[in-house]
Amino acid sequence: MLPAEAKRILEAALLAATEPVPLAELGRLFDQDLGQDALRRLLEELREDWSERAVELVNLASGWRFQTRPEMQPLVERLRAERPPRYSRAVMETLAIIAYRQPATRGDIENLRGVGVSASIIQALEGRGWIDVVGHRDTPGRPALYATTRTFLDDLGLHSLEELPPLEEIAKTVTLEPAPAAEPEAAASPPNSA
Amino acid sequence: MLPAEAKRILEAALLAATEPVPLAELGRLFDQDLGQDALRRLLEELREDWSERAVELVNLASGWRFQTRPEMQPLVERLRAERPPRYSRAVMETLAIIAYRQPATRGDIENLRGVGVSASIIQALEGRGWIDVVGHRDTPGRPALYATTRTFLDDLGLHSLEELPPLEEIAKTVTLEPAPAAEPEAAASPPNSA
Amino acid sequence: MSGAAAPVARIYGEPLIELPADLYIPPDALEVMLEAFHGPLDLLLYLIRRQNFNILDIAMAPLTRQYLEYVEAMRSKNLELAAEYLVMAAMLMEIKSRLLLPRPPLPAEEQDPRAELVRRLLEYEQMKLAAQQLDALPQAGRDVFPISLFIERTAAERLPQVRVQDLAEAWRGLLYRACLTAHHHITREELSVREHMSRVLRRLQEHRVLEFAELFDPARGVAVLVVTLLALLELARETLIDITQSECYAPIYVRLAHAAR
Repeated sequence: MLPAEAKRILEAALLAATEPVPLAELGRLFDQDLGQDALRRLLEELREDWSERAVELVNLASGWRFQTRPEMQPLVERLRAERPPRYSRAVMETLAIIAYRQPATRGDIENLRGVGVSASIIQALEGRGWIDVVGHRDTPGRPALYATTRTFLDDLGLHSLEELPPLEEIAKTVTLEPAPAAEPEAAASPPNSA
Repeated sequence: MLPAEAKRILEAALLAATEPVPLAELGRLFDQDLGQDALRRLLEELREDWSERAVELVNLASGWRFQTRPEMQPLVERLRAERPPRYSRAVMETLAIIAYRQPATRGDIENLRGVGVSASIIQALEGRGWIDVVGHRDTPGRPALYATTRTFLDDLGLHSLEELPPLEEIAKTVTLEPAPAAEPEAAASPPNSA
Repeated sequence: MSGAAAPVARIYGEPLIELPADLYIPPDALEVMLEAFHGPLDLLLYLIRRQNFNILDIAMAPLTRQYLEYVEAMRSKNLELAAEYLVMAAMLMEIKSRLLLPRPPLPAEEQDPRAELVRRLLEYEQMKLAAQQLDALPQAGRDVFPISLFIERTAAERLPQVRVQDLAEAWRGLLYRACLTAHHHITREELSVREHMSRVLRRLQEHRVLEFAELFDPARGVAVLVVTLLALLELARETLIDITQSECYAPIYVRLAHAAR
């Protein structure tokens, strides 16, 4: 098969797919085995072919998919009656804690945020398919341990957790200044800000 | 706007659309009025651009859409085989409204969704045996009143409607803030521009 | 990155610029404040970042009074939240008192009493910023749209599966779009009424006319009787059924409103 014909098939299949398609599955489109390297090369070429378009081919955690470029968002929205929900800060903070501290229990999240985490927040994230239970901690009550899913990575355009935005190093911006009325040793013993 | 740029926008919008898009709606993509003839000419050009691909742009009764060519069907089905189909957001919202607000007329649903409810959505849910007509409201037009059925409860593994997630819990996870890009302090916090 | 520039609370969509210097918040604004701040850590962080408070400089008396006002206002609404604020107030007072009391020289390894609070504040701030960054990533369905073209199908159609969470998700989308929060407080009780409304309508479709009592099933308990009555009243209010009685003590008949004509 000519590369052009293979790309033609890959393009149609990926445009029609409902979810990101793993490389191995794309291989099943062809009767003869093209090999992973050849397939990957074709996909890179296809991505290049689309580089000037308003739609792009991206390689996500669970595979390849076509999606509109972010700058097209306002235009695409004009044709869509449906608008997806924006999640509240409570939901996003819970998601961030699970993403960066996973696996995490509800108790871990509550400790960190200093407030209770309602069941509906967990449900919102589970319902979206962004988190799931990966086990239970061996402590009283055996609380569920939550972790982020592949869908979470896919939906945020990430290939792996390593691509999450790096955590800000903010330890330096709050310092323990000596209290005005404090005893001399408060200044003398440097505070251990963990 | 250059024709190439207009085609780029039309292409992305049509690829991203979930249903055929009428000509008039496509016109809404552009801030200045292109006129029906110019729009139709651009679409014909776009169709020509795609003529060698395994995906085609077609003009149906209800509007324009991209679809895979018939001969591609067995191939793309290979990728879709194990993937469960999903109802569109429009269908799911209609179902949610009937479940929570029953008995409800199509007008009730349209009021809540803020957009029209096509007959095909109602048919999909009726065909599935999940909703049926339980009466007619005594108002002009005598609209049908829809309610969920026992099959709906069975298929969702529920004993009664009371087991549906309470709406006040759902409401807590939604934020009604404007999009971050529109906020004045977005400039002050650099990492916010997506 | 300067922490002071980080987005803070928002009231009715407007960024909250500053609190009055004495920390006093009018009682009618308390609810708004509670929605703006996500708990005591968030509020403390705000105070420190925005007002340049050193934790140690906070005058304990007004802060405590403020916290207690919160608790009082919240008592009817959300006890859990009130408890969290109260715990934080107690913690602040404990820290302050420990700093003021004369102490014997500390063993080297003993921590500054403020260290644990600061550690928690920093960890929380880090996650708060991380949440903002996650929210800023292009999100599928919100900022970028996956392409999934139509395929002409010849094979037998496979039916989509729907889970309860999908319904909740659908409603969430509706809420966001239509700002319906204020209008639709549907409780479990109301939902059971709605379920019985459908049930009554369905029975009246089969039988056209039923005697009032026939619509009740005493075997299912008092709760169901009450809900059925509420359903009948609601149906009558929405003029979906007609309830008629020819004279006093005569049987009461119920029929679909349109069948009556």
